[in-house]
Amino acid sequence: MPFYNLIIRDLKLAFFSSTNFLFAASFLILILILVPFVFGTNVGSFSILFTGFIWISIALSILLTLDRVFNSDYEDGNLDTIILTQQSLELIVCSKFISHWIANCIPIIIVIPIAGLLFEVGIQDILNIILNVSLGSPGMVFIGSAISALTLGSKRAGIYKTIIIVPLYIPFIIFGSNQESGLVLLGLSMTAFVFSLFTSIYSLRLYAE
Amino acid sequence: MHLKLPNKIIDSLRRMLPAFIVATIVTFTVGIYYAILNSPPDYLQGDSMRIMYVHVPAAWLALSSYSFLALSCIAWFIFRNPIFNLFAKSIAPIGATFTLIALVTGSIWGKPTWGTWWAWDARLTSMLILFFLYIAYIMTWQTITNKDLAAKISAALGIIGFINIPIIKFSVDWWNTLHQPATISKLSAPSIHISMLTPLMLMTFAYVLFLITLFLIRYKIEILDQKILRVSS
Amino acid sequence: MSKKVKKRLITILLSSLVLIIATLLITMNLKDNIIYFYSPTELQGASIDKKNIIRVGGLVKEDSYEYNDKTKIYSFIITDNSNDVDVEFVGIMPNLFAENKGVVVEGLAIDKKKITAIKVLAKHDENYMPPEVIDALKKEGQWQEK
Amino acid sequence: MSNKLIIKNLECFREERTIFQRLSCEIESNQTMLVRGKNGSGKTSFLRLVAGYLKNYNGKVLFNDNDLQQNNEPLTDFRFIGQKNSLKDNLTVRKNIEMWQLIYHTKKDINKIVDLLDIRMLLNKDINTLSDGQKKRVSLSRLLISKAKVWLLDEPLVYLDLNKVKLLQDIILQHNDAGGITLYTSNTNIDLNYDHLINMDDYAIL
Repeated sequence: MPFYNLIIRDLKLAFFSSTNFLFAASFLILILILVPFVFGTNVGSFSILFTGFIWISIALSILLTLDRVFNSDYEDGNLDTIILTQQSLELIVCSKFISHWIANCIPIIIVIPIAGLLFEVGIQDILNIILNVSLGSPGMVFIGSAISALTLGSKRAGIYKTIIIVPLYIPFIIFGSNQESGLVLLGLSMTAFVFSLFTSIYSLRLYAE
Repeated sequence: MHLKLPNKIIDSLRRMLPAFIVATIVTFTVGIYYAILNSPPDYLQGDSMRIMYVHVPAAWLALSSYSFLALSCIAWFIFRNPIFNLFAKSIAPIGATFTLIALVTGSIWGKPTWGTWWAWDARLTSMLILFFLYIAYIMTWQTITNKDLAAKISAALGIIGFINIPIIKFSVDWWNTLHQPATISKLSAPSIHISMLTPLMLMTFAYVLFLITLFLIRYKIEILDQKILRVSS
Repeated sequence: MSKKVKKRLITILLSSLVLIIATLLITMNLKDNIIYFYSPTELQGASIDKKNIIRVGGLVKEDSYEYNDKTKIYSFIITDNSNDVDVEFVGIMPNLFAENKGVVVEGLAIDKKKITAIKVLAKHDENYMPPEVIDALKKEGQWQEK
Repeated sequence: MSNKLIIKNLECFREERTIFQRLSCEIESNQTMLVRGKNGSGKTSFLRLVAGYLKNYNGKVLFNDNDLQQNNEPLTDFRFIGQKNSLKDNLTVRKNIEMWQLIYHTKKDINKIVDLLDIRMLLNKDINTLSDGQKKRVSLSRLLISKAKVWLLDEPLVYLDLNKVKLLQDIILQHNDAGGITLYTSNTNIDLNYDHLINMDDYAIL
């Protein structure tokens, strides 16, 4: 299936690039290692902070690698090649969403239990966090990808992306730090999916011109 | 489609630009005289309440500017006439400035009154979102290279952001917020004394004149910008 | 042509279906995240996590404000006229803090009737009056303290 | 296998500006068309329009009697090689070709391709160590990775020296012999053999 091939291609590219799977995971670990030095080791409320750090590292890891979703392929011309081999832009956009999520969020999700145990977070809490992250992070990937599709080819896109994307991430982070709102996150992700899909398709069509 | 009415209004207003500039300066002078020198302090807050004379009109006009921006965007979607984009583009930076004034003065007032510079309650947060909406609108035009796409995206952004306006207005009634409910909209109870209402109204009037003046200047610039673009392309 | 229309129709139907389900999921499971503070009565009904910071707001009950010189603890009662919450606080009180006036405290709940505050914020009301007018109104008995 | 590309009374717009108009032509299997013209006359726009990227046009593009605006399925048989070389700088030539194989969904043996374009000794080099001419040849290898009916080449001769131009000539002849169609733009003095010539200056609106 060409669809899976596109995903595999993106994952390979992600793996070969300097900001690969290890980058995403190391992000979380790095933050968590620095925390005790910042707040001191006797903080009893680490488990509260823990959830927050996970969401922040997810947001950062998505934001910092956004260029890989559409921009790099647009710059070097591969996007033209891909668009011509596939009949529908929907499939291209979906494959981009999926591969970006796998490359940036799965590593963090894998690291969560290990990091959680190091910080003495209860197993029930860890499972809850993993559930929330799995339901919420796709939505964040969708939004980030859609906004970067909008700004293809622009040299000033950096600040713009942050200023648009970060406010849109706030609902995810608010509900993400609340333990029992997995379903709200799922709803948010679904909404984000529909809007991001249409925005991405529309802007790819225009920028292909 | 030719829209004569907006053009006509704008043209006659532009001819009156010098008058607007003079009127703005005069009303501001009178307004500030009343606000600072010729009005009583509050029985509770003392003199720090005078910040209200700057804060409240700025917040009102920040909201009305956004409504104007959103209505222009809607009009653009209906008529597809670029003049509405020029309206929205002209008002956006002004609205952003008023929002910033409201946020900063509110923060300065909040410290002595509430005991904090900032609180993440619904009113303050939604006002901050308004500021971001303005910035996002401005940056959309600057960042998106495809002008056709930029027009559509910014118009969509302007319209979607319109939801925020009633949220700001009624946040103090719908939810528990640290920010107090509106002072002026209540006609029944004696919320504000006439000696304080007069400078507030004067300042509001001055702000409105200021807004119109700025808008006319900005609109002129946008038109020139368009001409330059047309010549250079 | 008909193939295109068909495809478009399916896309619109599918996406609106997804949006409807999403809205349902969000609204059905939305908890009071937008509320800045609880009133004492709302606090009785809320589920509180003792590890998380909460905010409670209301009026400072008359004659409840005390300061202990030795322990440097301020204590007062927040009321909404049907339920009360005890507050203890160490720190700097805002200038406009007063009995019978609005207040919002931020802190950890010990139980549903008692809070250790980390921060006390004075909540201002929407009235603006010169002092003389207040005196006059009070004389005439028209001014009601809430 | 015989193919036919018919272009009828084409009028092309970009951002509300007309680029060219009244362009009609026909091209069949085993034929090559050269698109000439000054800079900015719309050569690239024309190729991109045929490739289906530009959708804002009047007139018709028919491939084997299929209107491409109505039905874009035949477009998967088109290959467009633009001026951007579609190369990932930090990867080797071999890895780049493997990435394209994934995009084109083939597992064809690359040995033959490599020899045809004379890039065998480059296979394990990183792209950012190559010269522009070498990059161009690697970029052209996309034509051979999977079979296509129509080739749309935007300035394929830039950076190529004479004997490499001959290589490309042979490759195009092979493609045309198998029933293929080739359209290419060029602004240089060297030309490949061609059967049809379009001068964009006759249609462009400047």
